[in-house]
Amino acid sequence: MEKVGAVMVVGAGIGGSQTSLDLGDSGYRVYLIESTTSIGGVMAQLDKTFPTNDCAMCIVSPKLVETGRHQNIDLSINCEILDVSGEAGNFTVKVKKKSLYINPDICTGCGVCGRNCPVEAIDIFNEGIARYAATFVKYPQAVPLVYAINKECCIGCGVCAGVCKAKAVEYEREDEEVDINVGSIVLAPGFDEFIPQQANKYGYGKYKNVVTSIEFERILSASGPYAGRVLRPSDGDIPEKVAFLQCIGSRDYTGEGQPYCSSVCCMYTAKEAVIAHEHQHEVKPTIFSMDIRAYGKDFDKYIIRAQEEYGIRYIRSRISSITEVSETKDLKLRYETEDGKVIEEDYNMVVLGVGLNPPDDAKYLAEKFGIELNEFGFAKTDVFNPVQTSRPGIFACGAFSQPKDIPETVTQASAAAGCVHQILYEKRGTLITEKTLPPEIFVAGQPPRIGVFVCHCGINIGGYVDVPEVTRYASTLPNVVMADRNLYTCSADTQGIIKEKIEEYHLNRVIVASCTPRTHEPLFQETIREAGLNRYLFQMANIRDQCSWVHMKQPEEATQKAKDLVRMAVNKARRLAPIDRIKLEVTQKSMVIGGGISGMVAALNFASQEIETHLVEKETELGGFAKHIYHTLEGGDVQAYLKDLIEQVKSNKFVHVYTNAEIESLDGYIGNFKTSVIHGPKKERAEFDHGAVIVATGAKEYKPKEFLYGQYKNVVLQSELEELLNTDSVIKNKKSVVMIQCVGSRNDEHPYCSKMCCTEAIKNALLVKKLYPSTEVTILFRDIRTYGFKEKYYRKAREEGIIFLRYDEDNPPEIITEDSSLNVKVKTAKAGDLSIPTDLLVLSAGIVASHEENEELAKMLKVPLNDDNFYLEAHVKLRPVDFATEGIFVAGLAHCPKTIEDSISQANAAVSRACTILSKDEIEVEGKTAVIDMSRCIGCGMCVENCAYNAIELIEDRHFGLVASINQALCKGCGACSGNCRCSAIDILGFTSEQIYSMITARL
Amino acid sequence: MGIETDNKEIISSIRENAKLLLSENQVDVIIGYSEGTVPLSSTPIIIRKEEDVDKLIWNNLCYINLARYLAPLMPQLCDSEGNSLKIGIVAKGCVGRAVNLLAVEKQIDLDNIKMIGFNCNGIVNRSKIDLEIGEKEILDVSISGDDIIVKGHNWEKKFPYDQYINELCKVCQIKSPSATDANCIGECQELESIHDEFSDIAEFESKSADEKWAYIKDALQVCTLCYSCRQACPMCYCNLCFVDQNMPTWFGKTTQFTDIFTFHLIRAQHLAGRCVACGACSSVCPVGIDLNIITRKLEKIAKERFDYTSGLNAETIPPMMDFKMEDEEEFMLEED
Amino acid sequence: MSFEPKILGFLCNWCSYAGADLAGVSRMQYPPNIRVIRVMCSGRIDPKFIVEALRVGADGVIVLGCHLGDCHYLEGNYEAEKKFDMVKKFLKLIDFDNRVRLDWVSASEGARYASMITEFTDHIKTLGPSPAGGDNPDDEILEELKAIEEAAGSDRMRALVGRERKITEQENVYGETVSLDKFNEIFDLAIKDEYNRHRILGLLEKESKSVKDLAKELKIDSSIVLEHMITLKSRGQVDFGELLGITPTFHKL
Amino acid sequence: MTETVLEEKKIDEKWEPKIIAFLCNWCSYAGADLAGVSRIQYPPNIRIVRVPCSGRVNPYFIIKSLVDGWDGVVVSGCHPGDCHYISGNLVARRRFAILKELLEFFGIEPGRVNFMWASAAEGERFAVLIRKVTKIVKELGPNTKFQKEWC
Repeated sequence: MEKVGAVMVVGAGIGGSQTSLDLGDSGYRVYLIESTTSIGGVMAQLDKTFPTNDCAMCIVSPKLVETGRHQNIDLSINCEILDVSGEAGNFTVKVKKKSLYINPDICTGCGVCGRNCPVEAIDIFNEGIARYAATFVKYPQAVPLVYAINKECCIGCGVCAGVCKAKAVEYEREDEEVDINVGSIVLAPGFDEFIPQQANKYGYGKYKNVVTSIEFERILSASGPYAGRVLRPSDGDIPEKVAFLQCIGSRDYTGEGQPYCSSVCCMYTAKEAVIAHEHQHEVKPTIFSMDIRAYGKDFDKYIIRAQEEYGIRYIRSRISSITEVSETKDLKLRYETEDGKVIEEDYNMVVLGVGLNPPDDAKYLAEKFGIELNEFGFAKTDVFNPVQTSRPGIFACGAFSQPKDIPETVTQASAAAGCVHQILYEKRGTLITEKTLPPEIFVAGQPPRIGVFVCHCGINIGGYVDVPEVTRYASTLPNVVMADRNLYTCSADTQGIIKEKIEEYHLNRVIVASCTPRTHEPLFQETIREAGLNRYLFQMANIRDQCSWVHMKQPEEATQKAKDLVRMAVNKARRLAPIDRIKLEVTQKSMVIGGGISGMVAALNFASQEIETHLVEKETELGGFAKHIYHTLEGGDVQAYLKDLIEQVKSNKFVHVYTNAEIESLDGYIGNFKTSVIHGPKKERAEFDHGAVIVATGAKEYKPKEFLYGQYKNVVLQSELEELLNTDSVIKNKKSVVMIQCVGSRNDEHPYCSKMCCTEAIKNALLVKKLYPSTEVTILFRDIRTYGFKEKYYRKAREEGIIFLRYDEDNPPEIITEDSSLNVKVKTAKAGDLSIPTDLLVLSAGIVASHEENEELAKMLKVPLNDDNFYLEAHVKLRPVDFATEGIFVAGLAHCPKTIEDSISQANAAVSRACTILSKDEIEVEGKTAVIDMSRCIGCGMCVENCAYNAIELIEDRHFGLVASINQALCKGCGACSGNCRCSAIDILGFTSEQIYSMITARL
Repeated sequence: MGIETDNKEIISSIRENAKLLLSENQVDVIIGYSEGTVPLSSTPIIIRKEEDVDKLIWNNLCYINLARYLAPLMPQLCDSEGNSLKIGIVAKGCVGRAVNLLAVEKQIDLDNIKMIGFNCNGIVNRSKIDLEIGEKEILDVSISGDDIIVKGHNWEKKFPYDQYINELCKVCQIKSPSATDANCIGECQELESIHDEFSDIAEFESKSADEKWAYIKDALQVCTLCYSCRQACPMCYCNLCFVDQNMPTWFGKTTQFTDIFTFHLIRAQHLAGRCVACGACSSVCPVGIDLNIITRKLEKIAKERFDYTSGLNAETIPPMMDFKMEDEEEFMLEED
Repeated sequence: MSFEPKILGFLCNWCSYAGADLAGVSRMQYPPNIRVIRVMCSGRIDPKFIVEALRVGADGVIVLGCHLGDCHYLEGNYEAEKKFDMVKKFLKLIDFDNRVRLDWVSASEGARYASMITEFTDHIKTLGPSPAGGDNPDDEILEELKAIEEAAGSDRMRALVGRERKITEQENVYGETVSLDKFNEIFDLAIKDEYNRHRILGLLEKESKSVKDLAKELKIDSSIVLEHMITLKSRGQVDFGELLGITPTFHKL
Repeated sequence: MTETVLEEKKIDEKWEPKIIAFLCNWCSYAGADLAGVSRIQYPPNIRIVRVPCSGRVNPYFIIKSLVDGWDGVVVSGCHPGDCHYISGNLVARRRFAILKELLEFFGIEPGRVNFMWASAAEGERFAVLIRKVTKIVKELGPNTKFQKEWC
């Protein structure tokens, strides 16, 4: 079967978009199939995201816009999968593209139809709080920005066709069925949140002021129905007392909800409480939770800040019942505190922290794609490769395999792309079409000949701004040789007109006065490039979103403003100059630092794509942190997996292994790194160059100073206990084993959770009970953080009779020693003060960063560390494996404490991100970067400090002495350096000082 | 103990240290002050040989900040063998600060600099004396006890030192250079930070906007944009100042008030967190404009907003080259 | 002095006006309370005319057109029927619908015209004066009528009633006929919503109010009022005003 | 300059200030677009200049705008932490803080130059803040302090 160099991605949430971008950038044709009418998934509905409180829309829409217009990504919306056949390397998928009843190629998303449609339907995006027309767009910043008709609600009255000037409404548009031939499939359909059924005990659906957390997210959102004001649905008042209930539909054994833990509710409830308080200080949130599962990077700090800075009250109990106070519509909550008191309290509003279910069409998708589902209805995945489904060639990422948060979803999205490379790497670049463009006309030296195209945009501009007057005015401006107006400048036929006018008038600058450049600039830049003009000889004047639409009631002022904006655009256009994108050749080899599981998985992934990899390990043999781990909680045999990995790495001809190696020097930049390493017992030097670096240096287990560790034989760590259990049976005659959690984690020194100690403790406890059922096992914990499907084992542990006792942070257990036996004195929340005799004390020690090594390597790579000395990634949510400096990636424990399967995903993800560079022999770098005028630069070093991307360094120049020099490959063109430069020595192409100066002085 | 005796002690300690440096040829040249060629001034001097050491003097008219001569040209000079020149510099407190800041801004290499530190006892406010003398020609200026004696053709006037000392020197807390003894001999200190209430400009800051504008307009009205303040400032070492730039020409150089005002405003913006409060700009101003309140304001901004005092050492990154997530942003517009 | 109702009559030029003339020519007597406005066709009657008549004090309004099928313009009276039904539904909300009537009189039915006018005048007489009429009309009723007038005249209602016949009797743009009850389900909901929304806009005309005040005055559930406020806000007709304690107010734009 | 800028502009209600706005492309410019998409009305006095990041705005732009005759300047960037370029807005914030204090120290009306943060989803907030800036500058009246006496 001939392999196909294309990939189908099912579901265009943040996971699907990231996979498509990675694959699109690596030379595959991508068919992105979305079931709704816009990409963005649940993340687009969120107001802010934890743990950084970034506004979700700000950080996701640039990625969605990029996915929408990526040259190699074929996006089809409103689709349904009909049938799948074939096998890994060559699948054929029959897809039904349901009609939108509007032609997406013509529709400009202006929204006139939506505003005139007489029918009102329930706005699913706003979770039913608001209503919108039957002709709708999913949300204002939807990608692609096209309208669709919701057939069930539409009564077919024909008003929208009447008002649509672009004639985009086509009622007779049929559904289309198409067969797509791809080499691999990635499933990213996301999840559906748990909705409490009728007559549920929370009163959801009956009491107006009981809402689900996703509804509350829309209430919080600045672009939501209440414009960001926190109001309660019953009477629009600000709810002063808001109760957040955890584990609704999760950790639920009554059969109504799901038995597993949905992993993210603890965090998003805390975030919603924080943001609600931030929006309205009157709001006083209280969160009813069992365990607080803040296990991710910087999650614990977020919870502590929520409590201390925002005054969020946490009550550890599960609500028994909610009743509504009829006249005030408040809600009376009955709950039992830990020490047994029953309390009733009135709240103005209740938010249900609903869990995550598999997507409603999970069974349908599983049957069509022939993949197995696990006992909870999620996609069944391989223990040691969490993106590999049961069918080879088909991968799953995001919440479809297990409830997870956005950083993990994005990591798995890249990991899935990483796995696709392993199958289809030979077919890279076979199905993508390089556009053939005419040679650029040489415009330097010509006087500016500017063409202005003013747009009516149907009635959106023409209705409020006197477009003919603006066009007439534009033609009077100096250097403007042609001014023209059209109904829809962005329509396909007008692109042709623009090209004709460029030839006819020998234009060397083009201005379009219409809508926002954020979405339309690339479209026009492509058009003028196809007419032979350099892309950057183009400027837009935003006279719709920032003029006609916002000054509807003041037509004269709007027209005058439009004229001013056109004049400013013409002034800037006069000073536009062609910019060419810099091409950099790429050494298609890679380097992996650290030989633990992450390092080895990454190296093997590269090797399977015949990319030469240099694996540098500081110790004498490979293995890293996992050397003394035997099994995963889910039963995976780690030692066997590790041995197999080490053999593969050693035997693979594409992997050069350097053990007890030390990096002597590592310099260069993306695509062109040069490293020299001193390795081996004889300290030989090895030098090699490579295009990308993956940091997988891992971390160390915390060596406790407390709890008498090291002074008593029977005080051991979990890792040591696991070794004892799996090697000999010295603990046969132990009567009572006591485990203490959070040793060295979640304290002032290490204010974070090490994520894997609860899992290790329960694994070992179950093993002890299996081997020696008579031994009594007690676990003293602060929070049991067995997130996701690991909850199953926590329940099994309790069934096996393992005792769990909670203690507070401020009074930890104390160890009293009388001769050889130990006594653990602890003040438990539920059972008061206890003193437990034990003959084996096990400490669940956390993970700490290897401080010095990280610091040294970080300086060499010029990448940042966070305050816990783990590596700081470029963006916690959307670039979890990249560094701000291009070409360098991170994986495994070096990034933050995580479990083995997370590390494996992150390793594959890092490989996929690196392949977006290594898959090309030369990469094109953003043209609008900074440029230095060496004669003006005095070498004060201010810009070097201000640059977040380490793109500037001071060099000794023969003529000008110590001056700054810009590395075009790393510069993003943000201008932070030029803003502070006293001598105006730095300028930003595309936004030069002269251009901005001319826009300022355009004031009349 | 009057000013006169202080000056003598300082002169002797400077000469002694200078002789020591030259004799052990730790340095190739020494920059210092010498007698002024015209009354009420002093002249910078560069000496190479031990015997010229006696030309070095210190009196309360040494207002020039000698660090001005370190950048931008000095680093390029080199001795006969071609390695860069080892420079000694007579350093009062503010000169020491300027040297540290120039080092942070990579204009000079501290290893080639050797400061001769001493406890500065302040400089005289020249323009105040000039104003009071008025048209009469000054023939000689000398200091006796705690008074400044100014003599002319058959007239003489005594000015008590404590009333005519420069305001900046009155509130100055860094009398001697803050540097390690690796590059400073004589009176040196190692300061971590200083505490300053800035009460002297509090009165001006409490004025209303119009009063402040009126004061500034009146003060700067006489400025002829001769740029001597820029030439005297150790921190203004750019080889193309913003007023001289074209493509685009940001600001005009006519003597309209708006051009005068924008020059002083932008220069103040550039000196925030960098000005070392040496007062040279006010001392050299031919038309006697008092820029000291602006200097004090710049120091206040650096201290209160960024907890930074310029020139205490050559390591801490100045405020404009750094940022913190929790910087104050009380000035940001918020919805009410 | 017994109550003499003021009745407004809209008569279509070709049939009912001719019928009325015939009654005159045949000297048939009927009470003098009706004042007639001649229009070219009963279809000409805009829903706003009827409500405005009531608002300015008419005690009763009668619209007369040709019998179905006789219309000089073929379908004018069919359209009139639909528009009238809409007005009736609107007025039913404030139980004012018994003061209006639509009927058909052909050019030859002078007697029918006279008896109909007499019967209608007696009917209005029994109803008594319109609370919106007389020298001190009830303000609340005036507010309600004004809201109905604007709601009935809004683009949305015109779009629905204007196309009702086409999509429920012939076929809609997809070639399917929409069942009457599906259409009415949307139509009746639209009527209730638009009425309430315009009532809200009316109340906000004077001063900005909170959702709870509006709910009290309109006697509908505050959560429904809140939903209306969101729709009005997305149409750009209202916006958040200032905050009184924990209750935000809205003001008209 | 066609007409001399000197003729005295009395502050009557007919006078409308001209305000230049430097908006960062990723957050504030997107917020302004969202205000447009949601049809939120605000006064037409501002003229928007798009810059890649608030970090790009040099004090020269701001002072040159005032000297050139604009009556008010507003610079808007991403909220700290949201910056597309990680720390562009944080670097700019210090520069703006210094400029703001100096302007106040020299007696320039504080309302002439304003700085704000507005994210891509805050169309509403953007409009509210622009209304506030326009009101402030209108109350200040024409910008006379920076006016050239002759060209």
